[in-house]
Amino acid sequence: MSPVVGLARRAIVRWEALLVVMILAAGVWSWTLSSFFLRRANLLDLATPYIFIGLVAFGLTFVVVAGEIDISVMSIMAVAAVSIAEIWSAGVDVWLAALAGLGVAVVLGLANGLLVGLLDVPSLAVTLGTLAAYRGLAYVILGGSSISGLPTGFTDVGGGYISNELPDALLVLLAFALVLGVLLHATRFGRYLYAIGSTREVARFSGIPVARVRVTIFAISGLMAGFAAIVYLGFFGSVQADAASGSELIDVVTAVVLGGVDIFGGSGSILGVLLALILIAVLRNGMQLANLGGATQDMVIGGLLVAAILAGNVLRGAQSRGLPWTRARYARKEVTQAETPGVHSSGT
Amino acid sequence: MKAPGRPAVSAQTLVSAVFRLRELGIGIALLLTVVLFSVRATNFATVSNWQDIASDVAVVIVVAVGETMVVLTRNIDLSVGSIAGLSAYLSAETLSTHHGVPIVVMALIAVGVGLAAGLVNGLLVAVGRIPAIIATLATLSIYRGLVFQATGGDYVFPNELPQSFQNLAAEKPLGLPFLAWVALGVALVGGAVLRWAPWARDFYAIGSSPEAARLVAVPVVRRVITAFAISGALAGLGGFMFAVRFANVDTNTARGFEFDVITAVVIGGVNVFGGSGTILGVTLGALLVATIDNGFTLLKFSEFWKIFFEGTAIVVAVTLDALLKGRVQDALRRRRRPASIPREQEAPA
Amino acid sequence: MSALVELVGITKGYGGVQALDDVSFAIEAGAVHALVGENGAGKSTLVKILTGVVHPDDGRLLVDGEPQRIGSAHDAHRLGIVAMYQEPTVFPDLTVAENIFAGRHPRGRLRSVDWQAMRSAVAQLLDDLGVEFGPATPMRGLGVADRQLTEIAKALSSNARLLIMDEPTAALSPHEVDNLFGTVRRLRERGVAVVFISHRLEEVAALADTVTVLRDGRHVTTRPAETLPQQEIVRLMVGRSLDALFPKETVEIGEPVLRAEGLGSRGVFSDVSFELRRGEIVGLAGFVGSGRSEIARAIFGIDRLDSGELWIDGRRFRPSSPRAALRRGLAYLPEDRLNQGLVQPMSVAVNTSMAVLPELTPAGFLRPRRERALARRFMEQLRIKATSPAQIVRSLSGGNQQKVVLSKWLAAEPRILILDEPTHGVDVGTKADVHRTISRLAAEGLTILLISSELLEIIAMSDRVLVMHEGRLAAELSRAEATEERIIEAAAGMQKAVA
Amino acid sequence: GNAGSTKVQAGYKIFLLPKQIGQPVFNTNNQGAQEAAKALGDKVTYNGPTEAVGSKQVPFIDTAVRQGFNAIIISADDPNAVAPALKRAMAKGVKVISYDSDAAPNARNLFVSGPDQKAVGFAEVEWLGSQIGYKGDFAILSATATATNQNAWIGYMKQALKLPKYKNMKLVKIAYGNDNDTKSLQEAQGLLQAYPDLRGIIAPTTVGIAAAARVVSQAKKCSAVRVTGLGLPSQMKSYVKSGCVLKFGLWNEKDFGYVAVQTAHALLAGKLTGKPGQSFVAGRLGKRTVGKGGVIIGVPPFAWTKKTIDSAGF
Ligand SMILES: Nc1ncnc2c1ncn2[C@@H]1O[C@H](COP(=O)(O)OP(=O)(O)OP(=O)(O)O)[C@@H](O)[C@H]1O
Ligand SMILES: Nc1ncnc2c1ncn2[C@@H]1O[C@H](COP(=O)(O)OP(=O)(O)OP(=O)(O)O)[C@@H](O)[C@H]1O
Ligand SMILES: [Mg+2]
Ligand SMILES: [Mg+2]
Repeated sequence: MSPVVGLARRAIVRWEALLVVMILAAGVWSWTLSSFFLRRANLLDLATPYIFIGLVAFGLTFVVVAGEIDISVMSIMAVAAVSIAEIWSAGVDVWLAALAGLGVAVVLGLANGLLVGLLDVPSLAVTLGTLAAYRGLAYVILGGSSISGLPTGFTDVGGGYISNELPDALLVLLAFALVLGVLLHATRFGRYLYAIGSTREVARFSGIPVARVRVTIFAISGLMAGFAAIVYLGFFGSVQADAASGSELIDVVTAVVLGGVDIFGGSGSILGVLLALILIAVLRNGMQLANLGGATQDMVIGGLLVAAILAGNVLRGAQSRGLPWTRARYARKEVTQAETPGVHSSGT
Repeated sequence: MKAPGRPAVSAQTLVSAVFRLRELGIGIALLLTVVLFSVRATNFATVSNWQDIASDVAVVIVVAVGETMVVLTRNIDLSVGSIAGLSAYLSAETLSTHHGVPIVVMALIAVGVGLAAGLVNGLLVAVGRIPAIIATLATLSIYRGLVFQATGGDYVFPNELPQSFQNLAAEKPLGLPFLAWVALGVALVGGAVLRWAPWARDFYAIGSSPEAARLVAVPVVRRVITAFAISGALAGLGGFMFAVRFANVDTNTARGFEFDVITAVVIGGVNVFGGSGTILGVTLGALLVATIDNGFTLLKFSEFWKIFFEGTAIVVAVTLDALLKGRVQDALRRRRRPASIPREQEAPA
Repeated sequence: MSALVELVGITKGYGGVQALDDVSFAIEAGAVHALVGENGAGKSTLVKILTGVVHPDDGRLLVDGEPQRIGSAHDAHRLGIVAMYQEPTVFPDLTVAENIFAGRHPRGRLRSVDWQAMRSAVAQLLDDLGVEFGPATPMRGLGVADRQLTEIAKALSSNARLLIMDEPTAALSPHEVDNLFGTVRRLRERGVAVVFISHRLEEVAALADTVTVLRDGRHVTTRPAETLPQQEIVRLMVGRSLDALFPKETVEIGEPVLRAEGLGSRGVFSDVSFELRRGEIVGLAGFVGSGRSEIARAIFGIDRLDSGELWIDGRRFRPSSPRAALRRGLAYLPEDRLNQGLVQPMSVAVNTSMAVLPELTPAGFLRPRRERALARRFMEQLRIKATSPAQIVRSLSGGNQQKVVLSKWLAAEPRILILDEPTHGVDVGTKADVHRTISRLAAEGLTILLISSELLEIIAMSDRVLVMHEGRLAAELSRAEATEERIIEAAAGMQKAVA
Repeated sequence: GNAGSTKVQAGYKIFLLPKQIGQPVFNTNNQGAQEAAKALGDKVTYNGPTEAVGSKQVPFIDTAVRQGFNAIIISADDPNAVAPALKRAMAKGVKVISYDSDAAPNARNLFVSGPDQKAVGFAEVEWLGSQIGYKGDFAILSATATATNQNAWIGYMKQALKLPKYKNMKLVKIAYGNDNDTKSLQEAQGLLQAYPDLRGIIAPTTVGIAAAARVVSQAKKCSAVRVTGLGLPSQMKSYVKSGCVLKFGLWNEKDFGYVAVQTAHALLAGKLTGKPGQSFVAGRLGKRTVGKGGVIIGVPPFAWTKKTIDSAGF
């Protein structure tokens, strides 16, 4: 195998590397579509509308890596946003209100977690229910009305700019990516998630506190939905009970799975999810600048998703183990981390 | 030679009883719901209301039967809503431009369109080895995009469709709405296939352990394609049923419908990791959700609390189901020996 | 007449590892052909090549003298080659009957599944094997041994011309092994070729007509079984002579460490009382399904106890979770390495450190270097054949995987160690290593409860033997009393009095 | 792009942003918009999200600004959610005109409104009242609980009910069909079941009225339960022809888009500044005047019956 081919293969083997290549390609394409694309203001700002999606996706990543799913996240985000706005409009300091909103989000996440972790109800079933129940809660709190006019200091988190072009929200996203990346990839807790997501039985037999961890991940997912609510409030400057009740959930799931997280658990990375988010943002932005129809945009993103993975599969050859989201991937990552493999002597 | 003290028949009957219990949890939840609403909600327990529920749930059941087959193989089809929208439009458009076309032909067109879309899904997943959730997330947008391309923002409105077609939804042979008959037929056939057709039994094997399936020479690729094709075809039929029900098709038809379908499948006890689940369970699941929806509508709650209670009711139902299943599994584990260890006399202390 | 199957120059490498190197030999119809070799010698790889799961890099396969390409499991089936694999590949959601007939259901009217025919065929098969469960039993929840038996039934039910059994007996007790051998002999009489892989050389002697020895992926010899005494096989396998069994050293038995009184779990076991002392190795024998593993699981806090009390060091111990048990110095090596022992897609290092992460990572942050050092230590100690601590356990041979599980629990440095089939699939040489390790640990004061279906192991290693029969302790035998006959008698419920 | 400062008289780039593309109503708006653009020599680009969610309009606003569009015409799905983005646009010199559904008033220059909301609300009550003898229970089938114009109309309907003329009419329920076929149909069915004495349904949304008409016609209750509200003539045609629906309203959606573009052009060309009382000529539709709060009534109300429905053309 020539070194070039070897290098190429290794790059493709890492899903994150493929995502980077795809982002670059998408960037070039966007640039040919519209000359506005490469303007600095555009480049810095193109991810801003998707920051809250990204924060929720980060939280969901923890859940999915551990082999569960939480589709109530957008409803939790709505309840948190609605609570913050409602508490603020009752005269409480907006930051205190935000704290309370985060608390609410964690509690809702915990409720999911307790049903899943302690009573062993399938997480998809639980969160299908709470998806509706929590949305109902948002309506109960705010009804059909809308709250806006939150103080600028607060809305800057999601909608403010540093020196008029660098969005605050982007920094928030990157900061969370860093912190959560460390939590997921470099701590004992993170290791537990991968173990549980790979084989829950083994994790339990190894003395890992499986129930506690499973409860915790839903709390984390709730918490991230809470932070997303703060960014959401900042970016849109207002909230209604139906906030993010459309295809936002699909956007979140897309970011997670396109980021290479195995939907069956046991593998995935925060970096992948971040890159997937950027890829989607670049594509959407480019196509919007070129005034491609909304439906066409959706189709292109879908088609690209399929084409990219197909291409990856072809390049990677016909072994199914090589798929990025199969569990082997977590493992492969470790192989590359390890020092030069020396064959160990067997007992001869 | 028999192992000493083997419990022969009793264990088997117990186990099969336990297997039947699989649908018990959701059945009980449904029963409780019905009783509760019958007591509390105006007009809940009337024939016409049940006819409404039956037509509400019909499309869900038809598409859920196909979805079940896909989920059994440890895959998922998120594109069913878009497939339904596409076939609804293409078939309705055909009928609106050629009034003479028999309605059966229109249904066949819808099924055909769905089948083609499902085949593409199946090929992407089985041959292209794209994880189903990604592949069908993509085709969800692609097929919906095709609806936009096909319609160009156009639509089919009732006045463009023949009267006979418009009346179809209101027909109730033997008191059961036309659409419910379709659903009943599909559910019965689907259930029988999953029980009796060797190739459909393979779905269970594939979902339970894809590697093991490959080792025993189950044609995994072909079966997965088949499951997606069926799901697509039934989603196509679902599209036809949408057209029948609303006599009105536009780009929004069946948007988000995959959500209702997957809800029914999950509540109906199909394991999302594949390998287990029945059409009976899915049908009960769909009925449960529709009943909860309908009952709370009739309860005259404030609109906002209604959404909350509907969701909560689902959580309660699935929790009940899970707790019951837990019990069953524990019983299974202890099934080996009766509570009192036999042959006491042979082992004196 | 040409051989049924002939391998010519079969070669297979995985990255740096040469799993098979130019292997040639022939398999004759109507004979039992034993395949032996150390862990990682390439036996399972050879099986996978014969069944089309793995494709050789080089070499040819002749079936009935004709060259054949076996590209998939399907091709193998067509040629009449059927295997039962070392790691049972079951469908946990299906019944035993469907597991056995998956992919080739008997057909009835309208080509539909003939459930009746299927059930009765399976009932017959299971009866021949003398197992305890019926066709309608769901697969999920069956123990390793029962899974293995199902796998055997599956292999037997096919009309194979070449039947390959990769360590079919590793989890079985003498009772099931006898039944299996009876069945295999009947097949041989019908002219079926059987390839039989086992690390229990006495079984090889009892059953095989021909023996092939592999070493480090190379073919060493293929000879009639009568010309190969066990010591010779061992010598050919490891390249030097070796005592097959490690003699346990005698150690001073100390004070009681764990006391169990009247343990019971409804419908599983009842009235189980025993005591374990410091430095003692206590064997727990019994037939498959007698409840040995269940007792261990209950003590370790995995299953709930319905009755009875436990004391550790005289202090009451209530098993609530594996974590709590670990904190009290208790560790349990489970019998099922596939589902309970190892996270297959993770590395040797990650698996080795799994149970000791809290100690390895006091601040909560992972310490990869420490994990690797730990893994490397055990790789040397147990002679684990892996390229590095970063190798994925799934790609290890069965026996080497077992050693990783062992490492994981030894790393936990427990005071009481429950070993459930610790040498499952481990080769003779390493088995002696494992026994030596266990013995040394006992001498250092570790208390060991040894569950094993291999009587020789129990007898050789135990200071005392407890025998289970249908969920009850049927006998307690001292080292002197513990003979094969007495253990089997007690396990079969024929013992008249409990010692 | 900053075009607000240079007073070119034609060739403006205008972005028309509907709540959702692929919707019959907005497509009709677009037809009128293109007609106006052609007449004025401007270029109107029509694009938007594929689903009606306020937050999904935001990226379209931001990119339109960066592409140098001179004006944005928007039907705001959520008036407040799009406000920050619209304000950003205005800060960059882009003119913002809301039409159909208003954005927050400080986030747009002008609002081209449909018929006066009060008039619409009152008219719908009158249409139903006249069909049921001003007596009996009725329900409203709305879109989403948060939809601004729906809620405004419903507010005025409630106001109208206080008039003595309507004292025997009772609003028993407001149901929300979320502008979704299935949900609207189920809600309409529920209304019939839960309120056996129901005499009428007002659905001020095209999806809702179509669903309600379908339900009553299938239940063969057309005369017992009267359906009215706001609907697309072509969609309602068969119910009107069969006599199931007698009367419902909708203004001329094509003209609506036409006026919106005319307004944007006038604003860009400096003929308008947005002060109340100013007026301009909106092409073939004649004079329009800026009212209080920068609101321009774009199109008059219109009620459709069996007699007029064939002339609708949309
Ligand atoms: N997928 C794989 N990737 C890398 N190495 C592999 C893979 N499969 C097997 N090997 C290596 O090939 C060698 C032979 O393995 P094999 O499973 O055939 O041994 P075995 O003789 O069956 O041993 P055991 O008695 O322990 O089961 C081992 O060193 C193993 O680590
Ligand atoms: N969770 C479970 N559900 C159903 N059956 C179970 C479960 N756990 C164990 N069993 C059954 O109970 C039997 C007795 O279990 P156990 O493994 O303790 O016996 P054993 O004496 O250790 O035999 P073995 O040699 O199989 O380990 C098992 O073989 C298995 O079939
Ligand atoms: Mg092996
Ligand atoms: Mg055991």
